[in-house]
Amino acid sequence: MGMYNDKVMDHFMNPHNIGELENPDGIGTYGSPVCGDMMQISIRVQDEIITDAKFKTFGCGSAIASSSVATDMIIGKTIDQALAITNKQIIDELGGLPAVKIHCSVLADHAIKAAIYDFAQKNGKIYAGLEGFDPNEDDEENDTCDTEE
Amino acid sequence: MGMYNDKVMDHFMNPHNIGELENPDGIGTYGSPVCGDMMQISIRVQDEIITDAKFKTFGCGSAIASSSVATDMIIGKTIDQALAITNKQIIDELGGLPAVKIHCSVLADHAIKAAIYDFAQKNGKIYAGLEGFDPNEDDEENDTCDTEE
Amino acid sequence: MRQVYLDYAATTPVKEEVLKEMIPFFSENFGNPSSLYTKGSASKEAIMIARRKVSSLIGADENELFFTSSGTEADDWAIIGIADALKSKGNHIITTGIEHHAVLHSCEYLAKNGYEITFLPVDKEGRVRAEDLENAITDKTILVSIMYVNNEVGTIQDIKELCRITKSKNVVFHTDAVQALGNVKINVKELGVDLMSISGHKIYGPKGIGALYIKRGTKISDFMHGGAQENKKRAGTENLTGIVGFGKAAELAELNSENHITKVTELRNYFIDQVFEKIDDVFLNGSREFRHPGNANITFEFIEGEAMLLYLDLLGISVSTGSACSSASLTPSHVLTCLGVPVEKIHGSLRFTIGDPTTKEDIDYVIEKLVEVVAKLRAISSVSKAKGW
Amino acid sequence: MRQVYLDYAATTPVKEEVLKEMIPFFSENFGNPSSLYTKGSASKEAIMIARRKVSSLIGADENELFFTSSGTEADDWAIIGIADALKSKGNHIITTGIEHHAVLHSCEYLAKNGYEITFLPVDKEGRVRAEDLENAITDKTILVSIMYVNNEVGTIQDIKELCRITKSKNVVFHTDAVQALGNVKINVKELGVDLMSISGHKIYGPKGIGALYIKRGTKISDFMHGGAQENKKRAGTENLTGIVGFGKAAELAELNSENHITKVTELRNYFIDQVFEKIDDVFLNGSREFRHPGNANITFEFIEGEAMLLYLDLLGISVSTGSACSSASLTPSHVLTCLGVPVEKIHGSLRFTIGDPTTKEDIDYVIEKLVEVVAKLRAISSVSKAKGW
Ligand SMILES: Cc1ncc(COP(=O)(O)O)c(C=O)c1O
Ligand SMILES: Cc1ncc(COP(=O)(O)O)c(C=O)c1O
Repeated sequence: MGMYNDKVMDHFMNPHNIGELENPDGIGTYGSPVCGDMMQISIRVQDEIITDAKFKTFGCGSAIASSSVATDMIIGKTIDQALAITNKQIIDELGGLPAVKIHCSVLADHAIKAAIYDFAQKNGKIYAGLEGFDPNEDDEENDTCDTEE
Repeated sequence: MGMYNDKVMDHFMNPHNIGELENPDGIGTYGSPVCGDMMQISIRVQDEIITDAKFKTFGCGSAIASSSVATDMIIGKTIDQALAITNKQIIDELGGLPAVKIHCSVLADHAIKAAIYDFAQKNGKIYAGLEGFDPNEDDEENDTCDTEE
Repeated sequence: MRQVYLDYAATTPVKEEVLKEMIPFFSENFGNPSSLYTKGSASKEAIMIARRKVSSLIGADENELFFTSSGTEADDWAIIGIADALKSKGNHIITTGIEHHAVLHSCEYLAKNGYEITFLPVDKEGRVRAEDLENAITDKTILVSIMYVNNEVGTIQDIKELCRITKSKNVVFHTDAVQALGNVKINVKELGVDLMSISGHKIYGPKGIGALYIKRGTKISDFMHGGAQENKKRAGTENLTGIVGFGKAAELAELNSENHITKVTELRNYFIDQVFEKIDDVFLNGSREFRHPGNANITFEFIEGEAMLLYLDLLGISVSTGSACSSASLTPSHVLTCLGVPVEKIHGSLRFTIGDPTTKEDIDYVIEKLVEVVAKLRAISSVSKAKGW
Repeated sequence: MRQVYLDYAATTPVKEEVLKEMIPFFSENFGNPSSLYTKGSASKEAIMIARRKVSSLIGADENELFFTSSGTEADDWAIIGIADALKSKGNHIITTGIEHHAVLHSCEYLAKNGYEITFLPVDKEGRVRAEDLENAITDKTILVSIMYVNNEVGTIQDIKELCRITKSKNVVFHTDAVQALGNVKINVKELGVDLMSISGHKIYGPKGIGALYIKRGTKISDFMHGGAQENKKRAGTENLTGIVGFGKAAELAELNSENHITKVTELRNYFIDQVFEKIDDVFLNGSREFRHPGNANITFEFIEGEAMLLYLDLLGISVSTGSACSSASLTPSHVLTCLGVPVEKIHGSLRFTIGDPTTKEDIDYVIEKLVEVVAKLRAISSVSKAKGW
């Protein structure tokens, strides 16, 4: 395809963890259709461990691939481990993204946080990794459709 | 060749009346090497009729072809007939010249006049067709290398 | 796997007859057309013949047609050349918001250099309203540039009527006819335009060759400075094979014109009908009536264009999209934006353009695959009819 | 009849291997390089490979090379683009009187728009004197443009030394290396130039493709406005086959470089020696030492160039001349004028340029015919050694 490497294409063609968990412990959305990318991640949490995750994404190839790999990455991890995941790690896991597509990985990293944020809110928990993260505030930022980070 | 028609090319490849008459009755030169074209015509005159003419020309293809056809045209003509020849007629006889080469035909027409002028000077004759023609004055004009007429 | 190219508005393959016509001019008759010897005149003659063919396709006189390196260069030259030539007369230029970037960015360049640019709006089908143009013209207006056929949505403008307005006000009219060429019958004299841009690679000719029609008597500055080529108006050693190829392509386009338009229109209509029949939540962008015969620009709601494009590509199908994701600047199609399509729906637009080689089987294959791809992506999507945007 | 083309400086035939490399990109792999699907990426990749090859030939980094439609466009872009980008810094440009018209006319265009142009003189071999350049630079100087190898007399400049001067004064240096490419070993880094123009059709590539080297970090305005091609610096759908052909031609030129230079130099020297031995009243224009390997520019006294050219053409031989008669503007060669050749002798100059396909037999044939033609025309001429000019 040229633009994307094989790993990205593989995740794009056969994305893992598609869908929405029934009665999820946390669910979060990040991005906006106006910007061309909106990602929803739902998680199941048991004893601080993310036992399952699913995604639904409106977006381009790299957004779908990022969602797929990001959900793969958090399953089996503790909340704190999941919160520590950076967009850089998502890119690495994908074997790289074209420069103009970096924002898709940021989207995935933020969608994870949004889902955990929801879980934390519902359960009255506080995580260091969520400090400074406010999905609503970010929503506003989204309106400018940041494409670089 | 493209630029010149067959008639021009024929006169250029096999020019008629090359050379310089010995003891000509009139000889004239027109043009200048600086401008890229200089034509010399010598004529033999008997009873007001041009019985022979030869040319020597430094110049481009159309200058040589014009010289060839111009000498052809004056042989057998009276002085007055020869003086009446216009550059337009030379062009017609050649079947046309490219626009940028029109000045070559003017050169030939002037070279004829210069040769007749010489004949007139030597023989104390006056021709209506030479009125206003002064090879020296024209020499000066030549320095500007007029390319269009 | 079947390969179905449906992006003929982006570029076309060079036709076999066109390439055949070009071949001798690479290594045998390769003389520089400016040269005086036979090898040069042969090239000059080949260019003359090509110029005649291209001129004929648009109803121009041969000496009103100047070859350029692309439609882009023709647009740049027209706009910057007129702006420069008429700067003592005024500094106001009128164009539209749906022009090709070649026109838009040339105008933006001029805007940085003291010119005033008015970008006319279009209606939701993409058509310029005559009264908008009329109202925009001031006594400082020196140029109006309105494209004949839009490259994304295929909307055809009423150039003749628009020209009538500028003519009555003595304003120069340029039209970018790159997409119109071969797809609409063009006669510059009937239209009344002063300048028209065209390009070879949209009509099964080679890439890297275009032309600008300049009506006799039009004052325009040179754009490419150098040698005396193109009647001293456009410098640079001629793209000999490109010109020869453009000439042949134009000849074929003229011969084939009616057939081409009829056939392509039929297939395109069949395609649109099938999409509407088989897929929900889709709409056509642009005009149904005033439309490039091969163009179908369709929005598929709730999914994004690049993702569709990639899936289709994996199935051997080539199309393009107005999605921001696909553009170098990451902004959604300025054309669809001007037509008033909501941004989230622009991301879901695909442009299918049908060409001479397209068959009904190709279309059927595309429909089949499109149904699958749209279903798959809608299943993944975080937005849907039920959830809303 | 034998055909001997000796005008390789005007243009070259496309080499068989070059055309072979181009062919698949006309009708099969014809995708628009800007497209996202596979057909587009294949084209993009082909361009990348070509860019690497052309860059390698001049020692540039790939991302410093921008394809244009010709050497002319590269020159225009360099000069007008730098003038525009640096206009706040100054308005003075230095060039020479012997530049190609692409440079001269771009400078003249700028002169009409408020820029000051200094045309440096050259010595009688056609070389720029370093001190002339040094003295001409003022605090308003923004650009120096000096050609690497002259197209008429083949004189090679000491670009490295001239660059050293501009660098010490912080002035941008452009060189037109269209004639140098393939004929002189070029390394932009060693030379120190900021910009360099090159063209495909002078190295057995196709016509209609050139490139501009722009050193990383050089501030330059766009010349062609439109799409995002060429890293957003030069708009227009890429001339895909032209670029692929230029790439292959560059690759061959690099592989063949030493052979080519040695062979062509030998033949050229043999030719000059023969002319001097067999024809009286001739002289060589330009430099013997600093000379394009294939170039022989010779004045034949007392006769005119166009006439010689036509006779030679009838004998199957293609050459060019500096005579006014042959130029579109009817002015004698500005290059020979700058070198101080008297005008009447400029008219009698012929340029022979030898290329890869030239053989010793070709040269012998040309010498034989040249002797005849010169004799014939001298017999016709109204000037001669005896008579004087
Ligand atoms: C409407 C329109 N104008 C201009 C152009 C530019 O032409 P080219 O691709 O020859 O640069 C195109 C195509 O790219 C086009 O569709
Ligand atoms: C020195 C020089 N510069 C520039 C050019 C122009 O290049 P092109 O023929 O590609 O326009 C040429 C050749 O024509 C040339 O010899």
